Amino acid sequence: MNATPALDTPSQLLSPEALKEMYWLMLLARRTDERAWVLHRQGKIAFHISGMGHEAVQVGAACAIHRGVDYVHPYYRDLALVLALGVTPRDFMFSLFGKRGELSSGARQMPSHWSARKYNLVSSSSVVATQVPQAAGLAFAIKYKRDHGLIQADDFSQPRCAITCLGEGSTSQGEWHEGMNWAGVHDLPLICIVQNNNYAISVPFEKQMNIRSVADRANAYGVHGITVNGSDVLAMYDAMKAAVHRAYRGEGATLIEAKCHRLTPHSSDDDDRTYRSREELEEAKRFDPIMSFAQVLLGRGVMSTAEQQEFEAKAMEIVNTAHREAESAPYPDEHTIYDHIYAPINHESGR
Amino acid sequence: MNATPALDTPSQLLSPEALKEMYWLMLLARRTDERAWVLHRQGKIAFHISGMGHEAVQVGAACAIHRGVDYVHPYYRDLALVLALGVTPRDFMFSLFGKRGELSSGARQMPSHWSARKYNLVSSSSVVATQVPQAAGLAFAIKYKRDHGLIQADDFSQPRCAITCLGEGSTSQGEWHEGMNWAGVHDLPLICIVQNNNYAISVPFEKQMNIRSVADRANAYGVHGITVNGSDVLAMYDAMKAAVHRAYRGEGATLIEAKCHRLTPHSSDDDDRTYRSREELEEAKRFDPIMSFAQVLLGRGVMSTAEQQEFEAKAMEIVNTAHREAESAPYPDEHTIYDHIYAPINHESGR
Amino acid sequence: MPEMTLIDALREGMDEELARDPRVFITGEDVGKRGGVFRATMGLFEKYGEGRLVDSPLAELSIVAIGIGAALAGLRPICEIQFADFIHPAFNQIVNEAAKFYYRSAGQWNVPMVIRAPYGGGIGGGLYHSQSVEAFFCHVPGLKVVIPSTPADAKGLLKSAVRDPNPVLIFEPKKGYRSIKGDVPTGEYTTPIGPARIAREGSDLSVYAYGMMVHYCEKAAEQVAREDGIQCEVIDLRTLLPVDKETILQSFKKTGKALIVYEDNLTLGYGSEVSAILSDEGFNYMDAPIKRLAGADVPAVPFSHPLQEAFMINPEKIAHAIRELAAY
Amino acid sequence: MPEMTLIDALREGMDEELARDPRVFITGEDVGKRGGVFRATMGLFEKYGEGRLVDSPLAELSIVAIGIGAALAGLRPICEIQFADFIHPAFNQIVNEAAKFYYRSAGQWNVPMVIRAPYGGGIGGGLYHSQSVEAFFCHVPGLKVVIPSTPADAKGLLKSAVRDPNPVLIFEPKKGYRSIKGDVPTGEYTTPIGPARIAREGSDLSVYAYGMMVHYCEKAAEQVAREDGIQCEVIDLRTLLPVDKETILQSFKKTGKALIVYEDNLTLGYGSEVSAILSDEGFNYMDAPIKRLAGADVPAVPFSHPLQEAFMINPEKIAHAIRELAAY
Ligand SMILES: Cc1ncc(C[n+]2csc(CCOP(=O)(O)OP(=O)(O)O)c2C)c(N)n1
Ligand SMILES: Cc1ncc(C[n+]2csc(CCOP(=O)(O)OP(=O)(O)O)c2C)c(N)n1
Ligand SMILES: [Mg+2]
Ligand SMILES: [Mg+2]
Repeated sequence: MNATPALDTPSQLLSPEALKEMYWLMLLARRTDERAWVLHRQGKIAFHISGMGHEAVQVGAACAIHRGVDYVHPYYRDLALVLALGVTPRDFMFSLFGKRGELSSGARQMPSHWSARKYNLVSSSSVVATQVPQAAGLAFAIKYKRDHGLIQADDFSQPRCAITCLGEGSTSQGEWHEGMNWAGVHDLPLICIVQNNNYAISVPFEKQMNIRSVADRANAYGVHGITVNGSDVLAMYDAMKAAVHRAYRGEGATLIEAKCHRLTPHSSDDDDRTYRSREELEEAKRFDPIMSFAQVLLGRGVMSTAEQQEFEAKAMEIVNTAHREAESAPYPDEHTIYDHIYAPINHESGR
Repeated sequence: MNATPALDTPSQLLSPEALKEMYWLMLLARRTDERAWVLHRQGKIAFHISGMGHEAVQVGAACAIHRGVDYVHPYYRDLALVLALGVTPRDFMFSLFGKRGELSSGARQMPSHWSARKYNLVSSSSVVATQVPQAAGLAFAIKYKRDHGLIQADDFSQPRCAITCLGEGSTSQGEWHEGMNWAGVHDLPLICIVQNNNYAISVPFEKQMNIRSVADRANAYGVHGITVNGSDVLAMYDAMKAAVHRAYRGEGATLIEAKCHRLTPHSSDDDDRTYRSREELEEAKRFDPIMSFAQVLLGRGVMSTAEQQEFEAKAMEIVNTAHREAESAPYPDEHTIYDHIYAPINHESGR
Repeated sequence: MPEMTLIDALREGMDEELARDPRVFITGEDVGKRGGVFRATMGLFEKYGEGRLVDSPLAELSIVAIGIGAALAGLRPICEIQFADFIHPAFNQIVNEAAKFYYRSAGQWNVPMVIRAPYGGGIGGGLYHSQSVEAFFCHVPGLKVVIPSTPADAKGLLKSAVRDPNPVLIFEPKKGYRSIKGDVPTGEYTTPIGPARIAREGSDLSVYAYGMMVHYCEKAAEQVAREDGIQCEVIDLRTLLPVDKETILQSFKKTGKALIVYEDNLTLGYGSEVSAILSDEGFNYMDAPIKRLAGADVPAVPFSHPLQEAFMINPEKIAHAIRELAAY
Repeated sequence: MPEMTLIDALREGMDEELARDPRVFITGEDVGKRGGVFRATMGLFEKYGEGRLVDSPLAELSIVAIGIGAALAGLRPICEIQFADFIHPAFNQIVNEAAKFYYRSAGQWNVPMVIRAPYGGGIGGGLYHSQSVEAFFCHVPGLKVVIPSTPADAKGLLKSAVRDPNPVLIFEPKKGYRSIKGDVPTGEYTTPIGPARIAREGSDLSVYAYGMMVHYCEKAAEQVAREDGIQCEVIDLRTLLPVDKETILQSFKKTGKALIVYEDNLTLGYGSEVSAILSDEGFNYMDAPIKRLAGADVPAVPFSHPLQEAFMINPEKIAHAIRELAAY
């Protein structure tokens, strides 16, 4: 390791424990995700949308923020991200099966639509890109509260930035444009992470936009833009740390384009053989972020093979238990469909 | 004059007649516009929205296209542009007064919402920026028809590009983003002219976007972007000619930012004293495009003072006649509100 | 009680809420220095500064989305849409997002925001400065929709809306901004979101209306009372969503005849729902066809004066419809 | 006549129109190589190429706006919105633009375009893959709105829509894409946009429905005929806008009792308009309250199976409502 770590590579300061936690989160997400595919093949669940291949982006991002406190407005591929915030595989399994007490929505939303107030994890819809201008609104609120003395700038118990994720295809939406523009005009503490996996379902990048990189769009808004290798969790962490510091210090918003690979069809409803070759997919698998990060940790001696196997065993056990509990849990009571249409007057709200 | 005009300054090839026509169109627009303000002060009309200060942008643009054939999808400040296409001051006066037989909409729309099928001038709404993706659709159709043999590429009787205009503020709309993105992805023969007058009603440029120039946004779409002095009709003409050639040759879309000055309040409903100083306005008037173009033409000996006075007299006469005819024309018959809700089946459409 | 115009009452309501709660802010196009194109926020910029009167970029969906985000974070945004006609770009954020947050998070995340928009015709605004858009939003559970017709209610409902933990849309009859005047209580008060208001008592037939049409209906009711001895009960619906079925039915039980007046175009306008409620739950009391008097079923309000007049409902048309119904 | 599924019939309709008229093209997300996420355009890319099956960027308003522009220029776009739930970002372009072009240009510019969107619940799609959105658009003169319930109509209405000089929205009951089967005439035919269809004759009461609900109503009608001897007339509304008042009233005059069934949520859903028409123009024939059976008034359809079932209308619920109304 470098004896004098550069300021722009904060990952060099990560402790072995922190590095192993990152690996653990990526692994846990992967094993949970894989189980969902098995359950789908078994006909036990109707739908799954996967984050396989995106784990490094998400864990690198999550570990760079004040987890559970900074606002996170995610999208449907963000399993690894939300696990890093405190959501559990059990929570996820409950959503797959649509069971009573499901964390995000009481099983009202499809799986992978996370929400947990207790972690400042904001509910999102399936309508792509809607979260971007809303996340700008969360960031606006942070700035507003500071400017008006509602919170102190150095109050670490309060959110100090808002992060949001979406796919490269979703940046074609007007919603994205308008959200980024606010972030620029008001120098908001917003970090927008575009997980560029080169496809929007079947539509490849070059039919989505006529530029080489989504990060090029940052200049249209006066925000900082950067492209990062999203298969490298430490590169992602470094990019995020810089963005987070910028946000915390009131220096404005960052657009991070994280190039990564979608290692599965778009969702369990999709068959990607019609639009991408098996060779291309095999090539993508060579960039599997978990395998490569394992190599790094093993190579650096941060993690031993025994530890790696322990992680595997532990992940399996957690996933097995989660699956079992979710499968045997009761469904919600049908009368609850009338709950939570309107918040009661005098409801206290806002965090 | 330069003996060997550069290809990027086609304005040097303009004949004296062409130059004088440009002056004439700008002048006619100005005098028509001024009359509208008078009529408003007299309480004879209820509303006027002005193009004063934007004439050079519009005439420079119009004179660079195949007028009446190429598609034009304008916005409310484009009086000079539409006069160049064939709309008359009389047509405009009919819309100010809301009189029977009004060209654009049968007096259904507010004034300055031009439409004339015969000139391929497309009807626009008041909802800003909606015209941009529609204009991309017009450009898409041009390309489609060529690609599918529905028209020949060198058929000059057919539209070969689509131009659309909007203000800088309106580029904040998602509609703009999505339209420009299509233009980029499909290399459409679209020319988008942003008339940047530094204000959206009262909101100044720096509250609208955090960048120095709207043209910077071109890079987000992979289209050609350029900033031009919109108070200089010949500079505008040159920029447009380049864009038009690019469009005609199938080389893709251009974003032209034309910096100009709004010499009036936003509309007759506005009072701009609350948000811009009189000094600023006086300063802006120094860039009056008509006065400065007159100086150029007089200086070059292209136009004589006598000719200039003739133009003035002719404009006055046209405006007077138009005003008189419109004021005395009958209103539409109220039963016509039920006309044109649906086009009849077998209606032939599309040009 | 001082007399005030509708718009002055709205402004006073905003002023008081801004003063009361530092979490309240206003955003929208030209709401700052300009004080709003209708002057609804006039003077507030000077009083509260640009941090709380935030000129937005020209982009409605983001005005609403920023409001949603800020509301989620505990602020109390008041979002101004310059004309109701321009709310359509924000439709997705209102209908798919604001309306569904509380439900989709099973009560974790609520959206305490207000969206104000001037609506309605008769001001020479043509197709895009005259629209009535309430019907679109009254179809969406999770939203609340109010339309005040008096200055007192305008202020009281606005203050309730700011304090409501849900997204509340206030559509303001802009034709009445300055022409509608009325007494406004001094001191702190709110008007509850929910109950309709009986604007005029009567026993012969029930007239349901909201916004500007309430005034026209009252005028028509006076006329037919004077000229024909017909006693109309005029109900000012005020809160359109949730629907105040109780008040709607109560009046109908008394009169057995219903005329629903709205200036939006007829088909699937708000009156369709009122009608459907009456012919189901009020069937036993029905003495006549349930009548709707509404704007013409054309794409929008035309500009030219006679065309606009042909579109618009006015007291004469209402009086005519009342007489016909009373004679049934 | 070959039997076909609903989606195969739609595809055949598009195929024939693409073959017939080179101005016809299809755009939307994944409509190309992927053949659409529901496979509605499967095989057409191979047949007609990427110039006519145009994968759009992921941006609905532009899908519609490009369609508008292309239509103005004389092409015949078919725009696919992947799920009706995602039509909201395009609301402005549909309602403010497509619907108003012909009117606002006094007949100069018309917009011959088709917008297709799969709608409805019962497929485990949760809040954002289950929506019924027809009510929003049926309020807008200038648009045409059709909802086919049979393969024959699906193909015939689609072909009419492509040839119509106006913007036509086709909402397709996706739950029935593969489960609804029926005979489709061979050879060229169209089904006119406008008239409703009497799906089942009967004299005791009129049941009005569209889309998937037509099948559930037919099933319920068979059941109550068998078990209770109640003879329902089932009207498949098919074209929702313009409203076919004539057929709606004709049936009611015969039966005097009306049940309107729709899976969209109740308040201001399409059935409100049908009800309002009946209680006005059909007053003299009313033998009972006009009843609506509709989705729950909640923000959207929940995902979890029992919650979804609680929301959805099914033949049992319809049969129950029929019995109650018949007994009135
Ligand atoms: C507004 C909207 N339109 C369409 C869809 C259907 N849809 C879901 S995901 C998706 C592709 C998203 O692609 P991208 O943004 O690149 O994200 P990725 O799935 O590749 O991570 C589409 C078209 C949607 N959810 N929302
Ligand atoms: C969608 C929409 N929102 C708001 C308005 C009201 N409005 C009309 S013009 C205008 C300002 C436009 O500014 P800009 O785009 O810079 O054009 P300019 O008027 O300066 O030429 C506004 C806010 C509108 N017409 N449409
Ligand atoms: Mg992608
Ligand atoms: Mg401007």
